[in-house]
Amino acid sequence: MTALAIADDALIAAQRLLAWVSRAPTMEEDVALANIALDQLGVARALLSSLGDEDELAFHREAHEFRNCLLVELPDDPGGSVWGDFGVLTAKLLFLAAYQKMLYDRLADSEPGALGAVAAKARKESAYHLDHATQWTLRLGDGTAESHGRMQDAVDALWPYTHELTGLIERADWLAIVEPVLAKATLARPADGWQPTGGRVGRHTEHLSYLLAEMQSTHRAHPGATW
Amino acid sequence: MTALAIADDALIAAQRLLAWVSRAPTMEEDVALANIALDQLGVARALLSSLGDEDELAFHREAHEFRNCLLVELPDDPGGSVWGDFGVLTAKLLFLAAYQKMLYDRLADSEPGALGAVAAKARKESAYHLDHATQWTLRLGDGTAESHGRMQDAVDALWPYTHELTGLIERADWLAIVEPVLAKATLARPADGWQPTGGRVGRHTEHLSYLLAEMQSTHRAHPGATW
Amino acid sequence: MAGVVEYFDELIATDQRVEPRDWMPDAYRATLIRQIAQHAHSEIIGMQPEANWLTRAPSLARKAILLAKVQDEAGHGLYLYAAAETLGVPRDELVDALLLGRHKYSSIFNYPTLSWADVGTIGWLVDGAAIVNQVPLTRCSYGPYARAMVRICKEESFHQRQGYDVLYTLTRGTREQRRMAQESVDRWWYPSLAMFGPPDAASTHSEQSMAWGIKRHSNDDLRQRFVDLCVPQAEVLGVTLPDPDLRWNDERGHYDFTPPDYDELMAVVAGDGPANRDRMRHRRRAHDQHQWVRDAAAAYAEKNR
Amino acid sequence: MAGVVEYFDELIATDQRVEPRDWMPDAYRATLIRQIAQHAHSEIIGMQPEANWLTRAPSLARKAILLAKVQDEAGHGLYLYAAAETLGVPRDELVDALLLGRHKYSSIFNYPTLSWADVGTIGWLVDGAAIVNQVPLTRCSYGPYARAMVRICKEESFHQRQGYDVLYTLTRGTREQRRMAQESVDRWWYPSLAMFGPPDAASTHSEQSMAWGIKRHSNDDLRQRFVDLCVPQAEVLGVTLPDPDLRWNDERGHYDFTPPDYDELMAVVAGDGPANRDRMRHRRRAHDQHQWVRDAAAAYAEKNR
Repeated sequence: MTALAIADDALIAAQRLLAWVSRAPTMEEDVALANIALDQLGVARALLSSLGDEDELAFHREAHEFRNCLLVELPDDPGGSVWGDFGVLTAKLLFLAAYQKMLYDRLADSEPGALGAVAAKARKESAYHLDHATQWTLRLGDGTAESHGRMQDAVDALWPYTHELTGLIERADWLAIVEPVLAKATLARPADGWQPTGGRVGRHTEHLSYLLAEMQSTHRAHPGATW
Repeated sequence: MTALAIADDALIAAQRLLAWVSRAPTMEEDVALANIALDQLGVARALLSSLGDEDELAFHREAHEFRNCLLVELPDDPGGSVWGDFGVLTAKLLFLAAYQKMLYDRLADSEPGALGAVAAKARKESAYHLDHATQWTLRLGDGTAESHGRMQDAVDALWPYTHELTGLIERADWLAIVEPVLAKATLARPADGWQPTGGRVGRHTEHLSYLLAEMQSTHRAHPGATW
Repeated sequence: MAGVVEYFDELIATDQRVEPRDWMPDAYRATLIRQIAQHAHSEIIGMQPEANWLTRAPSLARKAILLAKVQDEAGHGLYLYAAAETLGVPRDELVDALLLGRHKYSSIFNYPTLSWADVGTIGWLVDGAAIVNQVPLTRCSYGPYARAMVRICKEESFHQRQGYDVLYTLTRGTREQRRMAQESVDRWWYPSLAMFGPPDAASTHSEQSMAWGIKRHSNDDLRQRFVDLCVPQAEVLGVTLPDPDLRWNDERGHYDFTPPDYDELMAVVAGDGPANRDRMRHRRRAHDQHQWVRDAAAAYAEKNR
Repeated sequence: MAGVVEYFDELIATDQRVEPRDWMPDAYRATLIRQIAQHAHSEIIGMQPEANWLTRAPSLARKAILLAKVQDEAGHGLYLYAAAETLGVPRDELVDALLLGRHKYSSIFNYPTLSWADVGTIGWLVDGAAIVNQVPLTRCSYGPYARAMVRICKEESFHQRQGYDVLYTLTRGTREQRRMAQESVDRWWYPSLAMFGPPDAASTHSEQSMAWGIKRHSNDDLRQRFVDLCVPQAEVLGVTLPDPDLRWNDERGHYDFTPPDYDELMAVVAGDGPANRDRMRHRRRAHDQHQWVRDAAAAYAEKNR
């Protein structure tokens, strides 16, 4: 688990989250998602800066050079529209925040230097993200029949990708956070089956290069410019 | 009406059309849309090559340097997904092909040099595009209640953008092609109201820069490379 | 009844604040509801043109700043709807009025953002014009609105400086960045001037609003103030304001300038700006496609009361 | 009945073609339907990985070539479904079998295309493997299938050269282009070897298909032929095939090589390749969301008979 992988998780998660701003189900949620995206972006910037020039790293790497887990790069709408599915967003955030919270807890306690300092701040933010995602998981899972179905679909579709959320973290510990939330939300915990990986070695899904093409377009159109 | 504008219409139309390949309503339509996209791409390449380096012009201009009409850059799905609405696709193609057919007819008869030669070939292709779009307009307009409603919505939404399809072409002549098709398809001919323009002077919609970011991404990621 | 009327008149006459518990004339209430709601709608719709560049901001620092700014706009929308609710209209009703097209929002947001420079120009000119319009509202006779405006103006002024800074960096940048900045200012100058509304001669509502202490200055006075502020800033930036007749008038002590095309303004207000349809479709879609989410939240809240 | 059976046996024995009008054993028919349909499905699903780079092709010339290629794949799908229909199963039924997961398609298309170089590698290796598999099918005992394969192989061989040319240009390009080409070949080599199916020892169906003149060579023979073809081509390209044990065996007169991981192949066939879910969702969506279009076409045709 390198600092680069942690930074890329945060950066790509931020990029997906901020696409929701002005599109959320409520105005309060526009504010909350912007907040979470800002937290993720903050972690990404702090870590990338500790590794080099943050913009060079964000805007001049190709997909195969990114080390984020596959979960964060998946579109919130499988059709590739910026108009995502809120159930997918919620499930992704629940799974990611549970992982990041544990990871940052651990790094804050064990790592000296930049990584430890970033983690010490980020653990509090992640706790909020986890709480936020938990609340929505409960509302959607235990809300209406429609929302239950959509949330279950999202959980089922994303579950395979959670197997990649390991490294410094034991899956059993992650499950100990996530499973009770699913249970309380009356959602079935999917069976473990397919376990796609590759993000940590730069072997991504077809989705990442589209995300990067958009994210990097302005920066790359002006070589050598200062912003 | 410059050769650049004609080329850009064809290039951007091709870029929208080819996004349909593997997503069309029937396999025959996958073939047909690829065919139409290839024709458009062929015109774009011939004209851009007559103006300079085709790839330099396609991949190194910014949105404000493109001279295509707004109609061709509009997404086929207003939500920005590559999964477009087939009614929108059909209406765009009908409006564009009617215009291109007349334009190429006129240029083939009047222009010497590259432009005239390109037009002489393209007029036949456009006649096929127009026929194809006409057939689908009839099927959707005079098909089921649902298809009629969707096709009418598409015609209504796109109609304002057809006012920009002038220049060498009189609108009355364009209407003389399109109105009978709409009538035969039992579709209402929308009233003329809002008449957005700007494409011909490089003032586009917000959609074009996204299309270009994706289209240009691979080329721009490798400055100076040969493909 | 006589007592409350006199109390209201006294508050207005002595430039004190009317509070939600106070009696107020129906027309005063209706005027405020319309104005505050329109202002709230503008914040919410106003997220879109800038959010359009969130995924494509050219540096992470600018991305974070822009994200925080768009977030602030959502926050402003929330304060303002809350202020409007103190007048007795629930937010849902106001939002419905927007979605059904019964309420307006600021027409400036019906122009598209076509380059990154537009993020700078919106901050500099659009937020700049908003501040000139809104600073007097911090002394508005209706307390909740006045207090919301204090906070909003503080943040807007921060946004305005950030926008100016984006442009400042561009105008010191590459040839293409400078071109981008100028082209953006060329597009936004007249629409920004139009933000002050029709000329005084054609302005409705103004007189009564002035008398009630809701409006403090005429449209043309505010527009002039804005032009006088912008000209020296444009000089420092090194951009040309696209008005060949813009020049200092020693006699008036103000800059002379070409007024915006009010026919264009009226067309945009009426719905025919370049992006009206996109903005409304976006807002309606955000609302409509998430009905199931709001329904779920309501059902869950009901179960867990 | 005896006559037709003997006629069929005679056709097979003398390596002539069985035609749709001819009697054939049920198992022969079923085997062909399964094989031709799977082949047709593969062409249709196979559009996706390459179409993934249509919007982003790095030159207009390559964009046009790729577009024509993907179009050819749709065309191949159509011929093959038509060939299968001559055996008495309508296309809709075959398509349903694909969409419901009852039929398979070539597992190679369950790998993602992650860079432009993959367009080249798919042409070179995947189409190359397909040709090695398919050239013998031009002599298949079932006439319509054999004739479809003649046309398809001609086009595939054209595609294979185009793919090789994409890679050739990359390997003569910038450092980053060369890296991209090598990385792509590294990813596709073993999946391409797996296209020849399980090793002969584990292959079902093969013996009967051989006897019927549907299959002409064993999986391992074809795989060996493919490896022998690729090694010198890789040398010309200047890419390294990712197999440290790949070397010429003078005794066998063939290259020795590491076989693909058949457990991985079986997992991908069973549905757990990197892109199975995406490919099926894409295909189902293309079909399902256009039901209204097909309904309209049917209704219109009905009205205008």
